[in-house]
Formats: sequence, C-alpha cells, structure tokens
Amino acid sequence: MMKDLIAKLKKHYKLTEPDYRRADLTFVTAQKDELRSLLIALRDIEGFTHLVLLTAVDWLEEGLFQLTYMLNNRAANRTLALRVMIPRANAVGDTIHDLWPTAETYQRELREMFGIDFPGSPRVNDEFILEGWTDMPPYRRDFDSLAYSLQTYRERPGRVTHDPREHMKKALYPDQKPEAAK
Amino acid sequence: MMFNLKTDRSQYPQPGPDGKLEIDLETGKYLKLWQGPNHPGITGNMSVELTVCGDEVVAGKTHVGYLHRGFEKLMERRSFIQVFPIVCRVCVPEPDFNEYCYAAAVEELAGIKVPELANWMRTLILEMGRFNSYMMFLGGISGALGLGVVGQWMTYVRDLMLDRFEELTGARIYHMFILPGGVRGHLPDGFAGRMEEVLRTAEKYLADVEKVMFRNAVYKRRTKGIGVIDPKLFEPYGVTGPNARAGGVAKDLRKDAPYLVYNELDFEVQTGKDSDIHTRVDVRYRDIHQSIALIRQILQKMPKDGPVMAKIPNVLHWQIPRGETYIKGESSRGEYGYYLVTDGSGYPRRINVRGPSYTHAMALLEHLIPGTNISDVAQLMVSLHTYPPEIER
Amino acid sequence: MKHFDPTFKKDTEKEFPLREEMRPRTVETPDGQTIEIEPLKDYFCEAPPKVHPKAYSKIVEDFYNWARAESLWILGFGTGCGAIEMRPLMTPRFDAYRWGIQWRPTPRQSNLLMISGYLSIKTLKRAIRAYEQMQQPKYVVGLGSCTINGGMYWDSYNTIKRLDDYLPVDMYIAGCMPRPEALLAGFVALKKIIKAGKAEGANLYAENFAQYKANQKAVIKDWDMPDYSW
Amino acid sequence: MSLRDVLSPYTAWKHLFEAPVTIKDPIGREAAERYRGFHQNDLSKCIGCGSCEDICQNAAIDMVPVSDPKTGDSGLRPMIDYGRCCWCALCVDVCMTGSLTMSNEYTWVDSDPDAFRFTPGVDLKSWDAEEKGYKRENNERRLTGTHRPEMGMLEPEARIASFGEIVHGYTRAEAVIEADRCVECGLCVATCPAHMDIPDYIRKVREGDYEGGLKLLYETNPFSQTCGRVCTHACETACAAVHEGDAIAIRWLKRDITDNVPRERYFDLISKPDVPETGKKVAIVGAGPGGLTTAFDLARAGNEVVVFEALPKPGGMMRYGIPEYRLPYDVLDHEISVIEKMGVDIRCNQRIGTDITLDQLKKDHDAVVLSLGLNQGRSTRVPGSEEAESAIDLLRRITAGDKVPVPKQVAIIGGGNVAMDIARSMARLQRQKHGEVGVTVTALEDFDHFLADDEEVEEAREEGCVIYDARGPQEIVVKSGKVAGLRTWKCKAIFDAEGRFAPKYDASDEMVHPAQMVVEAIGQSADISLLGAELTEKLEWNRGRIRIDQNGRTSEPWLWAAGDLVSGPDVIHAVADGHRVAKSVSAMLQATRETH
Repeated sequence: MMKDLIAKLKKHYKLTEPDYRRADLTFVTAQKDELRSLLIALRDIEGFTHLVLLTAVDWLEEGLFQLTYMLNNRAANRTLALRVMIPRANAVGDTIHDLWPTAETYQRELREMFGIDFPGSPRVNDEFILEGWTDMPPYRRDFDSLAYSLQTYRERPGRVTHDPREHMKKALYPDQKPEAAK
Repeated sequence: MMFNLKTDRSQYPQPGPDGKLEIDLETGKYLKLWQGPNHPGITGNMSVELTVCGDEVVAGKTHVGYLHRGFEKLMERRSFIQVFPIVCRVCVPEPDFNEYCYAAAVEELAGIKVPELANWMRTLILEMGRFNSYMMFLGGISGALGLGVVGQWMTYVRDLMLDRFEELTGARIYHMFILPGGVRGHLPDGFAGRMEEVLRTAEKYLADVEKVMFRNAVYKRRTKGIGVIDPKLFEPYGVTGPNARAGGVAKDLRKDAPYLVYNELDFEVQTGKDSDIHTRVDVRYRDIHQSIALIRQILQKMPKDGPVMAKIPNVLHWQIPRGETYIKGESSRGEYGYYLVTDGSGYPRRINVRGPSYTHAMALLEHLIPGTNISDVAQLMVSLHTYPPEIER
Repeated sequence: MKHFDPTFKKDTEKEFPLREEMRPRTVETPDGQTIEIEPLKDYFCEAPPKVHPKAYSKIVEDFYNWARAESLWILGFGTGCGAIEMRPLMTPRFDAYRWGIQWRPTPRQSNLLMISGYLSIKTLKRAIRAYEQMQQPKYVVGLGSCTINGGMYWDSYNTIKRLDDYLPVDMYIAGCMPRPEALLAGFVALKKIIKAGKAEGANLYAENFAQYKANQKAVIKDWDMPDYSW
Repeated sequence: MSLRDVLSPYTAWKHLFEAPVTIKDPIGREAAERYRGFHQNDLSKCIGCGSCEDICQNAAIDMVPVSDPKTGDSGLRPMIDYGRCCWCALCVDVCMTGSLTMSNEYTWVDSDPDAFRFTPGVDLKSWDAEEKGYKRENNERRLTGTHRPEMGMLEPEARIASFGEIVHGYTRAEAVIEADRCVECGLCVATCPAHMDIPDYIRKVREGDYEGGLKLLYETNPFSQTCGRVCTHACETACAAVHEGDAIAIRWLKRDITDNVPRERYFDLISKPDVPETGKKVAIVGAGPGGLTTAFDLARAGNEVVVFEALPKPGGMMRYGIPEYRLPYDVLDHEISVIEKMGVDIRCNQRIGTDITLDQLKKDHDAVVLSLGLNQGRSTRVPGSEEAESAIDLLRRITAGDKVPVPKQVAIIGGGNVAMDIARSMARLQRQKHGEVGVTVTALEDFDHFLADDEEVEEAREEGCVIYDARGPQEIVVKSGKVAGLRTWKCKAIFDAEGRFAPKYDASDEMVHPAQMVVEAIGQSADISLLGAELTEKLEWNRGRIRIDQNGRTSEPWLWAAGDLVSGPDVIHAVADGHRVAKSVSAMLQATRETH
C-alpha cells in the first residue's frame, strides 16, 4: 500500500528512493520547495491528517539539517516520514502552522534548539524552553554539552580515576623501565 | 471606573481584522496572572501566563522549560546501553513507555528479536505503569477540584502498585527494567497473588471514587460542559489518546497498531462523546478498570517460563548501522513515540521523544484557555493529563 | 561516553538584554496620570538578608529550636522529579504529618525548601526567589544525587551541578530518587541538627550573600531580579 | 442535580472505623528483595578491570588504588560517587567477575555533601553483609559475551596422519564475535611480557582493519605470526573474561590479523623507518626469537646487524623445538624474511668457538648480544638414563630431517609442553611407520598441577597418547643392551615443606611402562661452552645463569644476553628480552656516538 502511494506521489513530486522501514512506516526524502504542496496533498487527499512529529537531525559533517515531518494516516494506520534537507548555514524552513496549528510548538522548539528559523510562525522568536540562553542552539552537533557544562558549572572536586592499563604499567613496570630480569 | 463584564461584552477585547487579539495591558482592564510553576493546580512544573479580565481569562500563554535537562542532547553523548538508564527520566509518573519505545527502536535498528516472555513482561509493566499514571491523574483532578480525599486514596493505591513494581523491577519510580534486548528478570514467586490483592484493593477504592467523585453534585457542575475540545480540533492539534477518545474518536494504538502482545489480549477501546472535562475523566476511569482487567489477563496468559533476554552484542562497544525508525505506543496520555536516528557509530545520531503532552499542553491549551473562568483553568489543564517533563525533556 | 571537545569555548561575550517589561519606562494610568516606572526597583524591596540572631539565653534558644524542628513546613514546590515521592508522604500511608511536617502553598508560610532533584537554570531562578521569600529561620534539603554532584545530569548544559553553590543546604538525601522512607530519615536528621542549633544555612547565606549572588548570576544570564530579598 | 448527587459523597464516611493504612514506623522499612540500593563489592573477586566505570553513564565511578591488591588484578577498585549514581545497576550487570552487587539498603542522609563517596568493600558500611538486594539473575552476565567460538581444528584422525597444521584459524564471523567480547580493560597488557597493545589490536579485528592491526602488532612483536600460534598466552590467564566463561582468545585473534594480511603486504606495511645509518655494528649470537627481535630493532634504528647461527636455518628453538604441526615452517620463514628485509644479515652454520670466536666478534663489532636457546636436555640420572633420548635433541633431529628411530612403544618422562611436543611428534612418526600410536607420557605432577597446557594434554590424548600423572621415574629398564621399558612409582609430593624439590614416592604403587625408547623431557639448559674459560671466569653468574642488569647487559660492557638463556623457554619472553636489549644497546651506541 505504501508502495502504491509512493509511486503515485512520485508522478508529481521529486522523491528519493524510500526506505520501507516497516509495513506501516516509510521514510522518504522530498524537495524543500515541494514540501508544502506535498503536505497539503497528503493531508487532504491521502488522509495523512495527523502530524506525529516535526523534528530535525543535524548532519554536521554534510552541512545539512534534516527536517523530519512525520505524518500518520490514522484510518489506515500508516506513517509516512518526509525528510527535507536544508543547508545548515542560515537554516530556514517553511512554516506549516497554518496546516497544523500544533506545528507552532515544534517550530518554536526547532528555532530555539537548532536555530532553524520559520518565518511567520507565531511566537517563533519567543523563548520556549531555555531562558537567558546566550550560546549557540544546544541541539546542534557542534555544541558540546559536557564542555559547556564544565566551563559553566563547578563539579565537586576531589575525584581522581585511574585507567587500569596505565595504572598497571605504573605499578608493574614503573617509569617505563622494562621489567627486571628474572 | 465601573463596568459590568458579564453583560457588556464590548469591554472584552475584540479580535482585530487579522483574527488576533490586541490586548493592551496598560489600559488597566486586564490583569496578568501567573499560574505556576509553583502552583497546586499545575501538574508538574510548568506555568500558564493568564491574562484575565474580571474572572474571565482572555488569553493564556504556556511556559515550559522548568524541567529541561537536554535529554536529547545527553542521549547523543551516550552509547546505546548508556541511554537506557536516562530515558525513563523523561516522564516521571509513567517512565516505562520511554523504556519500551527506546528499547524497541534500538532492537529494530539492530535487528534483535526479543523473546516471547520478555514481550509479555513488557506489556505487564506498561499496563502497571498506565494504572499508576491514571491514579496520579485521578488524584490530580480531584485535587484541582478540592476533593482532597480522592487524591489521598489514589496515592495510597498507587503506592501499593509501586510496591509491586519494586518487587518486580527493583525500584519504585524509575524502574529501568526494559533493557534493549528484553527485560531484566522474571516474575518473583507469588507475584500474581500479591498483584491480585492490590487490584482488589484498587477496585474497592475505585468504587468509592465513583460515589464520592463521579456522583458528586459539585464535581458534576464543575466538569460537565466545561473545557470542551471540538473534535474538529483533534487532527490540527494532534490530540491523541484518551483526550481524543473522549470526543468519540475510537483510536487506540493498542488496538490499531498492536505492539508487544496486545493482539493476544481482549479489551475494548474506551470512548466518550461529550469531549468535556467530565468525559475525559470518565474515559480514563474506565481505562483504569480495563488496565486492571488487562493485568489479570496478562498474568494468566503469559508463558510460565522462558528466556527474557535476547543475545545482544557487547554493550561496551555496540554499534548500530545507519537507519532511522519511529516506535510508538498508547500511553495513558496518548501516542508516545521515540524517533531514533543512527549513523553507524556507537552513539545515537538523534533521539526525539514525541510525548503526548507536547501537543496537548502547549498549542491546544493556549487555544482552549480564552473564555474560561480562572477557577476552571486548573481542572482544564489537569483534565488534559499532561506531564511537563515530556514537553521539554 | 563520548569524550568532549577540548577546543570548545562557550560563548561568554553575549549579554542578555533585559526583558521589555522589566525596562524602566513612562506609562499612562487608566485615570489619565503619567508615571515613571522602573520595575526592578518599584516591585521589590532592597534589603539584604540578615543573620538571624540567637536568643539571649541558651534555654530559650533551645526551646525555639525545638519548636522549629517540630514544625517543618515545606514549600510545595516540586522542582524536579523527586517531588513525586513527596506525595506518598502527604498521604496516609507514610503520613509525614506525624513528624510535624506539612506542605504549604506559599513561601511566606514555609520554613523548609525541598530541592527535589536537579535544578534547571530556569527553575533555579524561581527557587532562589522562593527561598528568599521564605521567612527566617529557614532550611534547605537537597534531595537526590543531582543536588550533590550533578547526578545523572552531570554533563547537561541546563542543570546546575552543586546545589550548595547557589543555596545553602542543610541536609542531603542520597538516592535517585530517594524513597519516602529515606526522605523521612532525612527530615529526622534535619530535626536533629536544628535542635542542636547547627542548621545555620540561612545565616550562612546572609553572611556570604555576595558570594552566593555572584554564583547565581554566573549561571543565570537573564538576571532580571533585584539583588536583594523579596 | 439530584439529591442523590448531594448525598453520595457522604458514603465515604463508612471508612471512619477502618484500621488506618498508615505504616507505623516507615523509617528504614525493608525494601524489596531485588531493590537496587547501595553497592557492595566482594574484594576477593573484584579484579579492578574498570568495566563498571566504562559503562557508567553518569561518570559516577572512579577506579582508585587499594593498598593490598591480589595478584592478577589491576590493584584498582571502584569508588562510587552517590552524587552521580542513578542506581541503574548497569555496573552490576556488566561486572566481569560478579563481585559488584547491590544491597537493598537505601537510607543515606548527611549534611556534608562530600560524604557521599565510598569504595564498596574497602570503606565498611552497614549493608556490606546484606544478602538481599539487586543481583544479576542467575548470576549471568548478559551484557557482554561469555564464551568463545569453538576453534576449527583438524579431527584427531586427520592430524595424526601428518605434521600439517592442526588449527584452522577463525573465520571472519567467528573473529568478530570473539573480538566483540573484549571489554578493553587492558589487564592483559601488563601481563604480556612484551606489553603488546592487546585491546587495541582486538579492536582492529572488530573493525576489520587488519593492516592497521598488523602495524600495531609489529610495534611490539616481530614474531606475531609465531606468537599467534604458539604463544604461552599469559595474557589469557589475566583476561577479565576468564572469571565467568572463557578468556578472550587473544592468541587466535592475533593469528587472525596475521593470517588476513596477504604475505606480500607485510613488506609494505612494515617498512624500515627512514633513519640515518649510525655506522655502528652489532653482532648477535643465535637466530632465535630473542636474537632476531634485537636484530629487528637495532636494524630499524640504523645499525648494521649480523646474526650468527650455528644451525643450518634461522629460527632457533622456534624451528628446532616446536613441532611443525603447531608452527608450520613456511610461516616461520616468512616471519624471518620480514626481519631480513630490515637489513639484518643472518649467517647460518656459524658456530661460535668453531667457525668464529667470540673475541673476533668483540673486535669487529661495537656490541655483542648473546641469545642462546636452551638446546640441551636435562637428564633424570636414574639408573639406565644414559640409554634415554633427550626430547629437545629428538625434536631438532626431526625438524632437520635426520633419521630418528621410531619404535612401536615410546615412554616419555615429563609433563611439560616439550613432553607433549615430543609425544605427539613421535605419535605421528609411529603412525607413519607402524600405523598405530604407542606413546606413554609419565609426569611427576598430578593433573591438578599439570605443567602442560590443558589443550595440549587434551589433543595428545585424542591422538592416542596415554598420559599418567604423578609418576616418578625410577629406572629405565635395559635388557640386553636395549631399552625395554620405564619403571615408575607413584609420586606423593614433589616439594618438601620448604618448597625445595624433593619428591616423595609410594614404592608400593609401581608401574613398568614397556617401551623401546625412553625420552627425557624434564627441562633444558643452554650450551654456554662457547663463552670460553676466560670469559666464563670474567662474567658474573647467578645460579648457573649469567648475571645481567635489568636491561640485559652482562658485567662485561660490550656483552648483552637475551632469550631463553636468561628468561626460560618462551617465545614472547624472548621477544620482550630482545626489545629490552636492543633499547639498551641503542642507548649505549648513541652515547658513544655523542662522546666521539
């Protein structure tokens, strides 16, 4: 069934080879400029009325953000996830809050956590989860949570650990000197 | 300056031509009222910034993030086994769904088949968790309406169930029992008998709740016809689970997309039709009874013996090939899901937690609040059954 | 566990602008007056907390301490996941009221602040505010691993690691999360040190106020509260 | 709203006279049997491998030194920070020995935040003896593999028929499974005499990067192919996995790397480093593993190295002591060719004292390294022992292709690996000549204290050798000038109370093993006659061995000693010696260059 749908969609839209993960779950990559009409078609014609989630994946190495729009057809119990790749630099997505008002929340989160802008989305520039955040959006891959944490907060001092391999080297043949002759 | 708000609606702000409300706070007609983060009528730790005109709320903005720990970031830093202990912390009152969804997502991408008994155990745990979550809910809604005694009873019953959790999983709140690959152990001896005692006690108390709450005149007056969600809003706002079922949508993932062993269990999808606070509570109340019946069924039908853990690779350097998947389940609040993306390394590339509260407590609540009475905001919010930690994670 | 990037430098340059409603401005009141308001000054009082003096005689002080210990009123502010185990305490099964412990909805009536686990920066701000609103003598109990050394959120960018950097803590309870029984044991231990006159957290806070404020401001970038108590 | 709705809530009053549900004394109420409470650690079982630290996602565990570590562990113990712990018990699940468990104790309150740190088992706590609490189910470790894949081998029938190599080596799938079990604790590294980077090369196997793995191997061991087959693998006795299930098959994984790199690639991967020639000359006596490792290192450092070998082919005891079915000669030839590629000049059939003198070597070279094998058998000196064969001598003759007598029945004295080697070699020869095996091995030790490796004993039995334990040789029965058998007594104890070698026998339990040949395999010694009287006099000695300093240098500044001569019969020890001596020689040469 999903194969039929994909074949049908492929007539009108540029889609990559889909990943049929399960009988009820398919991933496919769509073009950014076709996303909106694709979403409308899926929602209004194909019955994918439920926006399950909207989130992003940071492919730092490739310089891309992947936006995942996961839609569900409740009647047929089918989930289709549309991937849209957008460049990481000056990342801007198309708002879909008018299609699904709940997308407003997702877009606010993406704006704050990934720095992806959705112009026109309500309250998109308001603070959402973070308060008084001055650093780069924290869900980006190049944001190092531990390094930030170590630079911002104090740990309780006095903890020292030893690597068993190194410790044994030191204990059994100190100063890198070879073991005494037998 | 005097004006009668009840009769003179012109004093209320009128939406502008673009449909947006322009509220000028400095006219003195309005008051900003913060409900939360420290407020008894809030489940968990979030706040609603209410703009009131008289005792009527004209606008509400939700504020979350008080419990943000950056889970999705922390998960990217941890190896696949190391994520397992932290997922349950995403949702405190019903942590087991996180464990199940995460484990199932990892198993799917790593190609691990879970033993039969482990699936039964997982179903048992999930139903026990659902029971607990609903107990919290009943306590919460009764508390929001001033029916403290129901909250006391429910907390007690929940505690009895926590004892069962403790003997089965080794912890009261964060069970950390559903491991990728299976579950951590078998049922202790005599577990079914002790569980039956708890279920009987629960039924006894629930019968009292029926009399004290559902037949209570005050309760009826304060919940019937209040906080109605138009079923047309369900799809645009992503309403799932009991909230949608209370509006007549007979959708339950346990039935529609059966996972674990739900297709071997007999149960019905509980629905209502009024979509108000009362119906939402009622649907959940019936769901509790169904959970009780399911727990009994599971204990009766589950295999008596067998392995509970599949063979998994050495977890200290477990790498999973590139792929992505989404695992969902019907939690006590609606569709709970984990979106897992792997890139072939020993760490998840991205994990996104789709909590039902995310859609229920934010845009939907903001949509429902205008026009309600201040005193109804608390039970409206509680009736949506939201847990803030799964919003901000 | 992934190793961190040692070259990572957090962005410390950026200043966080004061929120619009907190900025000083001129407004026109409904009855037509024009007034200047400066929210940070007008809404709050500006007095640093003072060290709570001891009673003039030891017997009286002991009596006070006994009374304080036997009426621990907890602010019902669940700051983190540990709050879920407080509910059983409020209900008949564990019934903490037997120990003179009860929960109050407002800081003005409470003398015990439970930090129930991790504190995100956003909640830390509210916790500080709640703490400073409480009347002296007051106590803080840190609940769970995360208040001691960060707990399982040790590498999170949004939670504090050591509660005692920001608030004076009188008692810690280990666990993740601690059971109600452990909480009761913690309360009993707290009572013991209160009776012994050793629960001096609030005075510590007053004495080292500048240090605490500096620590707090180091992590709360959008400091839009007065420096002094509420 | 009906009247019923108003009155209904009052039905709750019926609970007024019920017994309260309140727990009378909740503080310290016992938690469930499986409760994950505070940690316990059985110090006698803990080996300090640090797997608990690795798996802890909260960085709650530090490995800290303890004052009296037992042998075979790292001397570290986990210290747990309850300011971090989340009681997930993954540390318990992953523990390699099952020493770490949890009690069901859960109350710990303190006003000092620094107090929540302790080393279970070392810092005594009230719950140390608590029986209840979280344990792994059935004490099964399920997070890492416990058993190694079966190694493919020739069937006994097939292998006894020839001297062909017995072990097939792992398939790729088996190697991945086996390499995956490693927890990378590194306990093995210190145990290996040559300190090979075992966890690192095992990771290379897992990743399939065999060429990278080979480079790693050659950093510490130029006899990796040999060691991958015949190493005594002390590492595997120290492996953390040995406590529950099998040790990681470190030796076979090493072999897996060497087998999976095409032979011609070796010369590209292990090229001579681009260092300037030093102009120094070093002579090495003996082309065994010790000497050749020294030669390998010194040649790579830019020195001119000549190796003098008395026998016709290089390899020393690896060639002339180890039977071909364990170490095929072509593997050894290839291994040595890699070393020759470094510019080492190996001169065979050059016996010191006969063909060239030590004095001459001293004169022509800047340093001389003695690397002698233990190529002389020891004798039991029981009556008739002059008629016995020496195992080591027989093995050499078999390798060299000399004709050796192959009688129908052979008795062997000794229970070490050399005894097994000669037993199995003779068994093969018997099989070829007579069609059946008639080998009897008599060992002084009982099976609980046997010297030979278990698998050697097992395989020897499969091949038809009969092994008697705790038999002390009393006489080699000689009838009319020919060996007729071996008479043994039951051995009751080998050492006396002071630990000296003084076997006690039970004369009533006597056996006579019929044999036309008796082989003594009770130990070897080096032939040090080549030193000459003058040098022997000058050198310092320690119980029959040349006294050397910790770098292998003798009391003569120009002379070093390495190999079995100083470390006993073992390839990997010889390799370690070789590195050590090479380092010392290099340092000396460097020093002389700087002074000139």
